[in-house]
Amino acid sequence: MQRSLIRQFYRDMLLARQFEEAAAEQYRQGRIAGFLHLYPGEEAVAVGTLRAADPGDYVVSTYREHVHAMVRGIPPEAVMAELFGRAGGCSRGYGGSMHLFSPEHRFLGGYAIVGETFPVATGVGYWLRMTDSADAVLCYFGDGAVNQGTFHESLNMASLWKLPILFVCENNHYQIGTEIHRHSALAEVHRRACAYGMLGRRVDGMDVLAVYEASREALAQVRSGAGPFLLECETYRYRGHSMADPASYRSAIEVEELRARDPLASLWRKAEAAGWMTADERRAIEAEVTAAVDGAVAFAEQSPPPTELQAGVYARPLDLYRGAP
Amino acid sequence: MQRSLIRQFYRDMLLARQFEEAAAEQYRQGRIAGFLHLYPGEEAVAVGTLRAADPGDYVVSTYREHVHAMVRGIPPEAVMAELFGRAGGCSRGYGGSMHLFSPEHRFLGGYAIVGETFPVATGVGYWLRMTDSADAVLCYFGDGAVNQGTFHESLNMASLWKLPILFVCENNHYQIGTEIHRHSALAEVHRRACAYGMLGRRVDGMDVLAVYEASREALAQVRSGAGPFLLECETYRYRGHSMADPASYRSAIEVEELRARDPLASLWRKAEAAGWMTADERRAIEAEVTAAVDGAVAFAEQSPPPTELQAGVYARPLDLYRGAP
Amino acid sequence: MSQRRRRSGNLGVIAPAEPAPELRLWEALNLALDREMAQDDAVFVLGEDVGLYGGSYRVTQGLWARYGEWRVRDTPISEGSFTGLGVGAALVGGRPVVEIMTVNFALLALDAIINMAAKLRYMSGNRLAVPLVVRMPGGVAHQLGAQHSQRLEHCFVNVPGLRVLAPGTPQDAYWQLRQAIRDEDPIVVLEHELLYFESGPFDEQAAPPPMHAAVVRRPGRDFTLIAWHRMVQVCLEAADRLAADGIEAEVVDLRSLRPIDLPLLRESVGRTHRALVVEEDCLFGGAGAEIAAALTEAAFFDLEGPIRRVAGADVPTPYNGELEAASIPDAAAVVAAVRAALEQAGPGA
Amino acid sequence: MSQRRRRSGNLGVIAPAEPAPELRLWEALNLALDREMAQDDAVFVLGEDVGLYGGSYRVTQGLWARYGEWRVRDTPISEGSFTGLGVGAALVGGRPVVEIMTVNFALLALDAIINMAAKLRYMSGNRLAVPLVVRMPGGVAHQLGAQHSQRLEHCFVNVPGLRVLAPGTPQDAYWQLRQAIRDEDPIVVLEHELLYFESGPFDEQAAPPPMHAAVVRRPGRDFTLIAWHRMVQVCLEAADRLAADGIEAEVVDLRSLRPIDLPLLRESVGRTHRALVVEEDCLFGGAGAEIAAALTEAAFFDLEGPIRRVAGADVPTPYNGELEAASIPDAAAVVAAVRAALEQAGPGA
Ligand SMILES: Cc1ncc(C[n+]2csc(CCOP(=O)(O)OP(=O)(O)O)c2C)c(N)n1
Ligand SMILES: Cc1ncc(C[n+]2csc(CCOP(=O)(O)OP(=O)(O)O)c2C)c(N)n1
Ligand SMILES: [Mg+2]
Ligand SMILES: [Mg+2]
Repeated sequence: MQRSLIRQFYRDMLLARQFEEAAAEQYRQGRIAGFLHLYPGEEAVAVGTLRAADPGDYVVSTYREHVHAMVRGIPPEAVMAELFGRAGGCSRGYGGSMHLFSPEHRFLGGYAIVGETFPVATGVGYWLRMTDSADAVLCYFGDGAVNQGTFHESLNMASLWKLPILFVCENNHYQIGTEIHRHSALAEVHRRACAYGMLGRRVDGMDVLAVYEASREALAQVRSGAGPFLLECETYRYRGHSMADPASYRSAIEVEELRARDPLASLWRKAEAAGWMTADERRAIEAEVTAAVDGAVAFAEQSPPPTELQAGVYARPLDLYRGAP
Repeated sequence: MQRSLIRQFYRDMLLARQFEEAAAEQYRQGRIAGFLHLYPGEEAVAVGTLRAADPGDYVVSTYREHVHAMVRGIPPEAVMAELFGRAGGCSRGYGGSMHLFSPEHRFLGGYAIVGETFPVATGVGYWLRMTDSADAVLCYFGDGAVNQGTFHESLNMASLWKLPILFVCENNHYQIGTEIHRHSALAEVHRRACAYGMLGRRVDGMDVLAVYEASREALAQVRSGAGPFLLECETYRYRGHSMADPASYRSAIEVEELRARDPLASLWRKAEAAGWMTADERRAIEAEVTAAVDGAVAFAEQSPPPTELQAGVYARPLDLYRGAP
Repeated sequence: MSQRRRRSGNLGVIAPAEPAPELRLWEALNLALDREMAQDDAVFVLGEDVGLYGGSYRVTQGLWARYGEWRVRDTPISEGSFTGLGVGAALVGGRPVVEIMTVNFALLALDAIINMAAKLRYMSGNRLAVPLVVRMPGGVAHQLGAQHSQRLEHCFVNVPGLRVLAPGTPQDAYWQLRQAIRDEDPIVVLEHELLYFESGPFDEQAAPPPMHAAVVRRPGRDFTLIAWHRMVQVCLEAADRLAADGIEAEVVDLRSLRPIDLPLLRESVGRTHRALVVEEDCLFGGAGAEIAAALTEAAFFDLEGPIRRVAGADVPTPYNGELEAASIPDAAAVVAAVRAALEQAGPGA
Repeated sequence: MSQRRRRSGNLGVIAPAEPAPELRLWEALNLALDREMAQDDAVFVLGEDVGLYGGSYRVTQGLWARYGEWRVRDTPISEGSFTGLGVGAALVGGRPVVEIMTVNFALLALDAIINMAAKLRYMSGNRLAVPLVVRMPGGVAHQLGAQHSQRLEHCFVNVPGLRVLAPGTPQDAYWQLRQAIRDEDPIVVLEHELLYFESGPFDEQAAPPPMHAAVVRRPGRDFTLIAWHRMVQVCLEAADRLAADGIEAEVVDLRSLRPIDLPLLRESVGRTHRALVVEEDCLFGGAGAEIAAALTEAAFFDLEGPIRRVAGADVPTPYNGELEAASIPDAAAVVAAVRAALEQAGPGA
């Protein structure tokens, strides 16, 4: 493992953590509204998978997607401004926290209806294969989403047509307040691949190095034409489902145990022990990240609101339209 | 195996075959309209499974359900009259071929949207378990239906809550004109049970004895509280998907090969060889069945049409309604 | 009595013996469920996080502890199938109350509601009954974004076989839900996310109006304002402002969208000669179109001008707060529309 | 050029170099698809049995042989996801044409159409485009039963972000489908099952009307009849009968249901002073309600009576043939409604 990559992981995950905590703070101050779903605890998943991807790969994510967007290269400013609902946001203030988009980063959302990421990714994968592209798609979803019919329908099609899709399950064991054993007959998500003649695997989603390695292997397979892959990352969310959820359905002990496996802390322990990163380097990253997050908030505050209610409903006005031919 | 049961199977299957051929003839004569999906070739599935069921069990079937209805005890007259759209039909002429119902036979339909049988059966199973009933549900569907999201959603819930449901796949290898290898990544339907921690098994659906035995075992398990069971019956339809389909997408050789395994002919061969049924007995059954089918057509012809357009949309008129409490 | 169909004990944790004179709307729904569940073992509730969690808008709070997991069932995220599960259970004796967490997810359950629940009685020649209630919160709340801010009245009101309720007060929510649960037909209960935490007078002894009856919330002689859910409050506010100018607007709370109480509307317009439909949903093809069209047909020669509609902008709901507010009607828009209508004279004028 | 994106060769099996002067509607759609696929490699078709089988109503016949399985894709029975697949592919350069075998199954695909396709451009701040066409046959055909006889106009017309077309002739079907495929917005094309095998004049050289424009199929001075799909024929038949009595009805074929061509309707009613909307779907909350309401608002002071509607009965479609026929409007019902309206005088009369 390259030292630069380790530092990249650490920086990505620290930015993720601090950005989300800053967003929570802004939410409490009333500058962000709506539903806000945060990622602390799950950082290794987005970072490990997306750093294993190529720039040409497409990403389709859920409402818990701020971190995916940033790792993919969307500036924190543009993400924070979107949470503020400002014109400087990556969706120009029309989308909000759950609907981040950026075509030039091949970041296709931001879907708030559970299970929508499957067909969207399948469509992108279909197009890639139809056009003999070497690119792939990374499709994110939670453990709760696997019981939506689209999971099943899409995985069947993806496998049937050998589409280049890495399906990444962010298994944080909860569907809001419902623990996985109470929503799924089979709690080992990766084993559902069996129903589609597909490959699947589980990895420790608190360990960014493990996620990265597993993703590289899976993506190599996916790109080889062998068909899609189901990668289950076991992880945990420290906070409630959204800012509205006090998470009183789970025990303090459970949270403590999982926090002990914190992806940032454990990467740092490893990196320090192996000499991949020095304390000075770490402090430098921390300073840089803090500045980036502060900058994102400052940018968002100053970004003007969007003003056009009607803009962008259609490509052209809803008039009678004399067609193209 | 009891001799009386063998004769019952033979009679059921012969009635099924002749009834369906008579329906085809009536369709050609213009007395039946709409979509008509016939069962020749698949008789062993409905007969083997339903004869293994108890009278208290509920049945939920598709648009290819005439035979299920009759084996369940709905008189052929009432089924044929329904195909004719007459008031003497089991749905009083309002439902048609695809929508047979008879609550007193615990026959709950007759669903024409592929995949609807799964949630309906799951609901019945839920109620049975909630009320500690000893009854079970038999849920029918084709190989094409397993790619509908409801298959996945419903099987997960059924398994999670250990509902008493026998899921019977009538795998005739075609979703209208699309052969199973072109619609399913995994062509062995019973193996999909793995995704739900459920038991599944494949049986020769052209062999009524095998279907019957497998169904008895599966139903015993289902009733024991062990949860649902996925029984895949491999079978074949001799005709096109519906009367509108010439079935030109498959080869004459394929059809011939499958016809050689005809469930009626092979049961007769076995029964004769084993001395379970004599040629005289067989002729008697044939005569009885022919009379029954003729009688069904005669009844349907004489049955009056329904006359009330508005009857039965609601339990009571769509007025302002002073509620019950 | 099965263990699984647990009956309420004497916990009394939810339902006070003497209900308070004011309740919040969610509390009224909660009490209605509790009353029906205590009275009839066949009533059960299912949906995402309705059990242990208590419901995202608290409507099912406390019921899980009281009635057990079989009668208060947390489901996976499988809207199509758990709504269909309700249909299946209703066919064989159950009286399920399905909660779809928000109306936006109901798009995944329309096959169960429209193709199954609404049609089974008729298709079976009146031999089957589907006593099913499907409750769902909806509407524009606070910056939930386009996918979480919909109003899908138009998907349900056209469907023969369904009844569609839209209670807007705690008193109505309580009684209409109880009436719906006891009804033999499938009923969609539309609730509005912003109304759950509003308080209102509550009297469990007062006889409820008929399930589908509209109610005049404010009488007036000059103009009829027709609305439901939160738009009733918008109309009441507008009526206050108009009254300051001597214009007396009558505000009708429809309460039911299928059927609509056309007799009451007809009577009101017979007196006022003018009407405005105020709808939160987008104007084009919304439920308000039917109200305007039907009432125009019934009352044309009493009308001094066309029935106009004030409705949501023809856009998916934007996330930004100001744009979002601009996308739905407010009292100012209602006042302006009433004034414009009153100023408008006939063609020649 | 990828093998998978097979371009048409010179097979010419489908498209005659000189199209015949008459075509059946399915042939017109087939030719439109062929033309667009030949011209643009990004266009591809998917749906159940559209390939090898050639489509249940033949619309895609021959295309599989011509363009290969990647551009003419047979799908599993997974309406929600294969429609969503269309959305995903449209986001990245594809121009998918999804066929939903019949509109009845579209209830399983509404999340993809309404929550995804219609909203993505707006939610992304106008940064994404969804050039998707979703075609679906519907309507009452011949005794297909309640679950296979629906008209779901009301589910689509209310949705901002969608365009909704309803071609009723081969010429319109050809051009409107081509226009739809070239459009940058998601478009729902509603087709009627009973029209596929009807022939009509076809001229590929004639310039098509604007995509959303209505067309006057028969001019008349006394009454405006507004319809689409098969109801246009019903209106033309009624107009013939009325003409025998000296009543000249103007018949407008709407062709598009979102937007509707209000200027044309306004102009027509400005001349005739009376209008009737004829809709196959159930009256309550159908698309006809919007037409009546919007046109009333626009033309109130020109109207000599309310805009009435003749529409389907408020029932799921019965299977029995006579009841089925009684459940949808026919020419006699239109004639009767026109006569009644003409006889009806003002309130005092
Ligand atoms: C179709 C649908 N149903 C319900 C919801 C409400 N909802 C939002 S997130 C969520 C839980 C999702 O759990 P999971 O897939 O595990 O993702 P996580 O939030 O844990 O990352 C639910 C039920 C929704 N958005 N969409
Ligand atoms: C949701 C839905 N999509 C499509 C159809 C049209 N359709 C009717 S039957 C059928 C094929 C079903 O195949 P299978 O499940 O194998 O059953 P079989 O007809 O072979 O018994 C299709 C596509 C439908 N009725 N419902
Ligand atoms: Mg989760
Ligand atoms: Mg089949």
